[in-house]
This record gives sequence, C-alpha cells and structure tokens, in this order.
Amino acid sequence: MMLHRISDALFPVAVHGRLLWVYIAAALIVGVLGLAGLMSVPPRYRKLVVAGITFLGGLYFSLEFLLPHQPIHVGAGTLPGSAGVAHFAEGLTNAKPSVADWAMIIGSFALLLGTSNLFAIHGKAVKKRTPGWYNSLAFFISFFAIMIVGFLKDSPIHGLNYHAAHTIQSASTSLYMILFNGFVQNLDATMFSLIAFYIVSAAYRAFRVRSAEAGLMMGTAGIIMLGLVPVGAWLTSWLPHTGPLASLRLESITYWLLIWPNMAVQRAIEFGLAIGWVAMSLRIWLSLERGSFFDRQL
Amino acid sequence: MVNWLAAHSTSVAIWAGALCTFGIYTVLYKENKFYRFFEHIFIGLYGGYGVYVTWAEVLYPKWWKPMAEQGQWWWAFAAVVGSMFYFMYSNKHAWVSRVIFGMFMGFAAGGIFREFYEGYFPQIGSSMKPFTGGYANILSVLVFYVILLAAMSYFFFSFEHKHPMIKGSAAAGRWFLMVGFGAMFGATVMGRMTLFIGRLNFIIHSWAPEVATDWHYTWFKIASVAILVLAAALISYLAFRASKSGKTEAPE
Amino acid sequence: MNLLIKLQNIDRRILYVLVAIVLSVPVIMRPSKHPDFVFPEVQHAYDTIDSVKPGQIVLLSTSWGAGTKAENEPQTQALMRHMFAKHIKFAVMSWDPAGSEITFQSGEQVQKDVHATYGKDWVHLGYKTGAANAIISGLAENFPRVMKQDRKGTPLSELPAVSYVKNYKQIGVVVDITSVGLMSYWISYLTTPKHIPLIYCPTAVMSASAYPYLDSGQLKGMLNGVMGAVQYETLIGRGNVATDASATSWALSAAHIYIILLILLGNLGYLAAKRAGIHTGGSRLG
Amino acid sequence: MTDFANPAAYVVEGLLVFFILWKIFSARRGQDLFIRRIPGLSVLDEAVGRATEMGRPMLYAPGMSGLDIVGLQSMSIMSHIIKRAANYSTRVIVPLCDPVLYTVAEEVAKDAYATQGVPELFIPEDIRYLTNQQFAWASGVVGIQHREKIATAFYFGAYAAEALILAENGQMVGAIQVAGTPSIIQIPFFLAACDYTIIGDEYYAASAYLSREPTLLGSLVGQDYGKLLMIGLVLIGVVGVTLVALQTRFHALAGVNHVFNEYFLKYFPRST
Repeated sequence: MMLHRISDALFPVAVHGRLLWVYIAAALIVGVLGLAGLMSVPPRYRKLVVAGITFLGGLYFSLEFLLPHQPIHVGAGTLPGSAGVAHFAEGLTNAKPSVADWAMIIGSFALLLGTSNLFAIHGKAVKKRTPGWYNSLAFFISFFAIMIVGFLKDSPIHGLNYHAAHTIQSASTSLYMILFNGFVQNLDATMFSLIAFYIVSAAYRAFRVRSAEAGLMMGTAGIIMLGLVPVGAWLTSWLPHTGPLASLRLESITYWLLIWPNMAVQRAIEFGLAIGWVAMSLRIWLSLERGSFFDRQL
Repeated sequence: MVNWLAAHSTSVAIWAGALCTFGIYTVLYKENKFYRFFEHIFIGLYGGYGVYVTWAEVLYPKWWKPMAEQGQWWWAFAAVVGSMFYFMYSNKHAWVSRVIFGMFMGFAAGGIFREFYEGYFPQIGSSMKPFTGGYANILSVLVFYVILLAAMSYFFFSFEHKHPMIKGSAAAGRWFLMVGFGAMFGATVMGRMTLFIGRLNFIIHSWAPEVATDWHYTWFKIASVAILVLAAALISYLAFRASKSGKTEAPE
Repeated sequence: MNLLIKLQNIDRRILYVLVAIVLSVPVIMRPSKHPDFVFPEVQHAYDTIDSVKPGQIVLLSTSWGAGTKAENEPQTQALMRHMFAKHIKFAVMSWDPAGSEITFQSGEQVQKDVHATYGKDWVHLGYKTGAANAIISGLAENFPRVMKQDRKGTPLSELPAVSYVKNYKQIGVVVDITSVGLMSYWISYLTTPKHIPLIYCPTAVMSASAYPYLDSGQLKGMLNGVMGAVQYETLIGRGNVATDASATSWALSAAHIYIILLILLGNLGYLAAKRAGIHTGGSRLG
Repeated sequence: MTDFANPAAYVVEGLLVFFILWKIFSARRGQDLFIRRIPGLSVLDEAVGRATEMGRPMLYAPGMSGLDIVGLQSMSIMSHIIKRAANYSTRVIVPLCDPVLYTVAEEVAKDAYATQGVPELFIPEDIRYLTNQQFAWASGVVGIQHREKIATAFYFGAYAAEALILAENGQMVGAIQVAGTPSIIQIPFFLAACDYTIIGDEYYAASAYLSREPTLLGSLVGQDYGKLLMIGLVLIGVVGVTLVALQTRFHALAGVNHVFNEYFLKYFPRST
C-alpha cells in the first residue's frame, strides 16, 4: 500500500506547469542513460540482445491470440492456473489501444530515415557541384518550401500583429494549395502514368507468343481485357440476355474466368504464399535466418 | 499580391499541373534535363510534405499535445526509443538500430498465428466445395479442383517430378497458372491505362478550359506563340545535332 | 510479309502519339452512357453498404495517393455519394500522407455537390502510420482513443457523425480503398474475427488476386478499379450522368483494342521474320 | 470470445510450425535434404553458354531489391551465374539500385571469381551502383543493355513497373532473357517478354538449391509438408461436404455425416 502511494507520487498520471518539463527532462535523461547502457553491450552479446528483443516483440500478438481468454473447465472446476492465464490474455487484449498508440508514434519517428538519406546524397551533390547539382538544389528548395508553408498555414506566428500574421497565413494557404494540388499531385500522377506508355511499346515490340503457354496467357488476357470494358459487352450484344446462350456473352465468360479458373489459381498461389509467410515469420521471430549477412559480427 | 494569390490559386495550380505533366512526359521523347529537374522537385516536395503531415497529423496530436500540453510526461520515452532508428548511420553503433528494427519485425512476425487463422481458415473452408447442383456448377467445381491441385503441385520442391502423376500434374499446373497470369495481365493493363486516361481527363477538362479563358488576353496570345516557336526551335536543334553526330540514341 | 517485318522497327514515339490521340477522343466526347452490365461483386458491395443500420458508421480506409487517383477517386466518390444519399455516416482515414489531403478534397467536392455537412454526415480522421496490425486491432477495442481527433484537430466527441463510436460494435462496414496491400490486416485483425463486412476497392492491378477472398466471403464485395466505380455509379442512379469514370470506361475500351491490335501486329511481324529466317531477338529455351 | 475457441487452429498451426522447425533443424544438423531441380536453372547454364558463343557480356539485374531476404537470395543466384561465367571468361555486368546491397554484391562477386581461381577476372566497374530512383535506375540499365550489346540478361529479385522496360529493351537488343521474381504482379510481363521465367515460390527454391543453405532448404521442405497438409484438409473436406449434400438422397449417410460434422467440418468456417 505504502509502495503504491510512493509510486503514485513519483510517477503521476499527469503533471502540469513547470514541473512537467522537469519530468520530461528526467525521462529523457533516464532514456538516454538506458540507451548508453545498450550501446555499451559487448559485441559478443549484441546478437543475443537483438534476437531477444525480436522474440519479445513477436510474443505480444502471438500470446494474445494463442492463450485461452477464458478459464478452462475440467469437470466441475477449472484447470488450476487457467484463470490467471485467461486474466493475463484479457489484459493483452485490453492493452491493444496503448500498443496502437506506441506503435504509431514510434513508427512516425522513422519518418526522417529516408529523408536523411536523400539529404546526404543531394547535399554532397550541391557541395561538390557535380553535374546536375542544380537539380539537387531544387530538391532542397522544394523540400523546405512545402514544409514551411504547411506549418505556417496551420499555426499563426506568435509575436506578430494580427494583420501581418493573418496575411502570412493566408499566403501560406494559397502557396500550399498550389504546391500540393499543382505540383505534388500532378507530378505523382504523371510519373505513375508513364507505365501506360511502356506497356504500349512493349505490347508491340516485346510481348511475343513464343510458346503455347505464352499463347494461353495472352489469350486469357485478351478475353479479360475486352470483357471488363463496355466494348466487350457491345461485341456480343447480339446474344440473348437469358437462356443458355447468355453465358457466351463476353462479360459472362470474363466473369466465369475470373471467379473459377482465376480464383483457383490465385488460391493455389495464396496457399503457397501463406505457408511461405509462416515459415519466414518463424525464421524472423526466432532469429533462425542464416547466411553470410546474418552471421556477421555485430 | 496575397489577395491575387488567394483568388487565383486554383488557376495557378492547374497551370503548374500542366507544366509538370508535360515536363515529365518529355522523357517519352528522350531522357532529358527537364525530366530530371521535375523528378527532383517531386522527390523534394514529397519528402517535405511527408515531414509536415507526419508532424501535423500524427506526432503533434498523438505525441506532443498529450506530453507537453496535457502533462503525460512519459511520452518522452517514445522519443528516445524512436531515436534508435537513426543509429543506422553510425558506423560504430549501427547495431542499436537493429534492436528497434528487430522489435518491429518481431512485432509483425508475431501476428502470423492470428493472420493465418483469420486469413486462411476461411479459405480452406471455402475450398471444400460439394459436387452438387446442376451440371454447370459441378463442371465449375471440377475445374476449380483440377486447377487448384495441379497449380499447387507445381510448387512442390522436395519431390522429384518423376512419378508420372506428379509430373503430369505439375506440368499441367504451369499451364493453368497461365490463366491466372492472363487475368492479372489484363487487369494490370487496364489499371495502367486508367492512370494515363486520368491525365488526359486533367489536361482536357481542367487545363484546356483555363487556356480558353486566358486566351482573351493579348499578352497570353503573344506568350503562347513565343513559347511554341521556342519549343519548335529547340526540337529542331536537337534533331539536327543528333543527325550530325550520326548516332542513333538508345531508347530509354 | 516484308512490310510486317519493317513495321517491327516502327519508332515507339509514333505509338505514343497514336495512343494519346486514340484515347483523347472518348475523353473529349465524354459519353454519359455507362456499361450495360454490373458484376455481382459490385452489386454485393452496394447491397452491403445499403444495409448499414443507424447507429453504425462505415469506415473508409484509404491507402491511395495522387499516383492512382484516376482509379481510386471515382470509387471513393461513388461510395460517398451513395452514403450521403442514404444518410449513412462515414469516417475516412488515410494510410498515405498525400492521400490524407486528397481524400479530404474528394469528400469536400461530393459534399458540396449534395449539400451535406462536414462533422454531421462525415468526418476525416487524417493520416495514420506505424504498424498497421497494432493500429487496426487498437481501434477495434477503443476507437476514440486511437483516432483521437479529426484532421482539423476537433476531438471526436464534438463530431456528431462519430461521437457515439466506442469500438468495433459501431462499425457497420469497412471499405478498403487501396493501391497497396493492407487488406490482409483488416481481414485478420478486424473484419473476419468481429464479423464485419469488408468491401474492397483495389486498383485493377490488384483485383485478380482478390477473388479467393470474395469466394470465401471474407470480402463481401469489390469495386475493380475504375470499372467497378462506373458500375457502382449505375447502381446509385448516375447511369446517365457524364462522369470522369464513364469517359474513362470508354477510353479504356479504345485502349484495350489498341493494345490487342499492337500485340497481334507485333506477333505477325515476329512470325514473318521467323519464317524469313531473320533473328529478331531471343529464342525459345527450356 | 468465440474466435479463440477453435481447436483446429492449434492443431493446424502447431503442425505447420512443427514441420518447418523440424526440417530446418534436421537440415542444420547435416541431414541431406532433397530439392528437385528447377527447370529454369538448366536454362541459366544454356544462357551463359550463349553469351560465351557470341563473345558478348551478360547483364544481371537484381531489380529494386534491397538488403532483405529477396535481395540476399538474388545475390546467391548471382554468385552461381558469375562462377559459371568465370569458367568461360564471360563478363557479367551487375547494376544495382540499393547502396547497401551494392557493397554486398561487390563482395559476393569478388568471392565468386576467387572461388573459380580467376580473381583477376573481377572488374570492379562491372558491379555498378546507378541510383536509387526507380525509373532513373531503369533507364541506366537500358543504357547498358544497348551500349554493351548484351547477349544474355538475367532479372532476379524484387521487381516493380521497371520489369517491363528492361524486358522490352532486352528483347530489342536480341538478348536471351531469364527472369525470376517473387513479385507476382510482374510475372505476367516477364512471361510475355522473356525466354524463361521462374515463377513465384520457385525463386526461393532456386536460391536454396544453388546456395545449399541448410536453413533455407529445411524451410522449403517443411513448407512442402505444410502444403500437403492443406491439400489433405481440403480433400477430406470435399468428401465431407459432398456426402452432406447427398444426404437428402441417401439417408443412410446420416451417421457418417454426423462424424464428419462433429470432428471436422465445423472447425472450418464456410460461407455458402
């Protein structure tokens, strides 16, 4: 009881005012100390630490699923200990929202990973004036431009008079819309749509029926390409909508191909993938992966 | 200026969009500097936007606000744990990042028991299709089983495909797989073409009306003609240079 | 014969210009006619949304951005129109950073068109990132805690469309509108265990591999790319309105015929060259 | 919580885990496991032979793979190809798009030449890091295909839309092309434009076959047992549901069906 009170006093649910920053600073210091402790683990134990953490990480969802959530009844009573296990399993389920919060926040901290890589590459290009360095400069300008107007549009700058703050905010909103709707959206959409052109040229110059199996694939593809779009229905619109002949309408053939032969093939692939996935998850979870890379000293 | 921007931001965005679209499409003629330039702008904007949105929509409401404004001080630990990702750039302590990556990988791997059960048990169950009903249904079910079993047998690796039954079944399996791949091929072509049609929709139904509106201004007419002449000159110069050097450039 | 062989070396830029011209025609004409057929999977999607009870919301999980807007936006907007018309409340969430802004704009567009109100008829919960399995299983247990606020920063309790949502019991349908593979997480962590119908709106590229899940009932319906959207438009009574989707469906018809012709021509040339003994690259192996 | 009460989940998943771990550990203890020859692998040697005949270099493109399982397996296939090529002194050009995988590739290539006793054949410039941008990488590879007039192209690894671009241009320079990828969506394009394609799971089998890595081999064999288990479940189920459906006509089946339902069918949710 006493211990409980001490721990409540030391670790309150919420702190306010200046004390909050003391707590935050203390937490950061404790965290950094922990990190320093981790960094000083001698090399031969490092692999063990990584394997252990990986295993613990995997334990959460697997136990949450595998443990019984209700006491196991044996005859009139319950299996000794099973009530405790069920209680523990329920606790794991109830922790899901907290786990979601932590996963989302820690995951978001990884956001600068890709960015720092890009910064390194383009920073070097600008510094050394390698050919095309102005492109790298454009990278930096556009990176900061959208980020800054994004922040400015959301929160007014403190310490400015109302009018100036309002003007800046309004201009940022317009610029943000131009950068996002004008540039980001159209550049992304256009980059993606380039593949359509590559399909066109490949269709003419590379897709060859070199074998019967390629022929079977292209034949199926042809039927499905026609049957999915309105022109397919139009091609066989002279067939009746009902009766045995209706099943020969192109859209009916397409649909049958999709829900029977295609479904069977996809399921066969899915089953293979599923088992492969179980195997890969097990190898990762239990750190079983071997090979030159995984055997390297950490 | 601010007011003009606010009133015309939609038009400006559409013009910028058209510029980007054509700038990227120049790569279809030939790999060139414009394309590289727009590509870099895209990477920059996307990265900067990602930082902004992750802060504004995830980290601020879910982390900073509870910690700094609602007094939940223990969220400070999240920053320490999150910083572990960045050890991958250190030569000496790169392994610390393996700890946090390992945790996330383990986290994903531990879900496999639930995912297999919820994801694939219904698939196993629905693969149990009775041979009943009309001839059409029995035929479809038969097709289903022949294809399912043959295609699965193709992916057996620890049996020699010498037994005539396995050999025949595996060979047939590869054939049947082609039907599935054909379906994927057709659907993929459809998807990719849709994206290009989306661009056409933008050019024809968003940008073209803007051009029509601006055509009323004399300066616009002059500018358009000037740009067209310049573009024609540039293309003919490039073509001339290419023919002089006598090299056929490699298509991209 | 010779001509066919010569045609093999046709400049690809000519093919590009041709495809742009061929596809522009239907886009400029913008026909309002929608296709005559509706696939059962689209009908099932419609019926499932239609039967959502009051007191339950539809959760639209979007994981698409500008790259596949042409495919996913018509799906999103067709579904939104249906729900606005039937006064079914819905919440949008985005797994794509750019998608958060784009889907919000899509919603605003439709909302303006049908005179709906943000907050009362729908909300946008913003961008989510991190381990998808943790987030999905978390929101099933405690929706307001994991979602917290909408993308404008308003707490969920002040938004009538979702203020009553406590956990999975108030989620009537989940719709996954996507260009990446998140479906298996929804299936494993929410829809199959809690018996919530899941509707899948993938890009066409991913559609063929969804059929096993439709067969098993883990997916209640599917809108396959823009063709799914155009069929859905027919169902919600917009079969005679000229939309981007209807124009796209006809442009796609042209595109597919063009590509099939190209493949046929290319293969005729290949055969001709083979007969003439010219090596055009590659040979059959194995 | 009804969803935890399905005992079949424990039985089926337990068996899967058992098969996989059992085979992995017995492979590690040195048990010789059999993996059938993958048809695509005999093609590899033929393709190397053709480049040698023509006296032109080969291209080995690992796609968008990074330092992950797919990328590392691509490296073991690359090692095999380089060893074959080293025997005939044929050049292999390897363009990469991941800076980390690039360093691994360099080491693997150097090792491969050294193993064949020809370390002097290793040309550092042939293992190239181009860029980490998808389409920029693709156009870099296309440039190599045309400039070097490659005779043979291998595409092994994780692929996205660039698959199509590479395969088309390889076809144009008249190269023999062999592809293998676990990225299912790209397989149709490889099938249409390449001479031989290794499909889906075969990719993992191919690299396990070539590397003889016990964990991979064991896992693969264990997975086969798992697939057999699934086929077995489905087949028992078919008999069961068909008998249940026939019960309306043959009432004598009631007893058998009761057993089927009680001990098997009810554990596998079916939508009808």
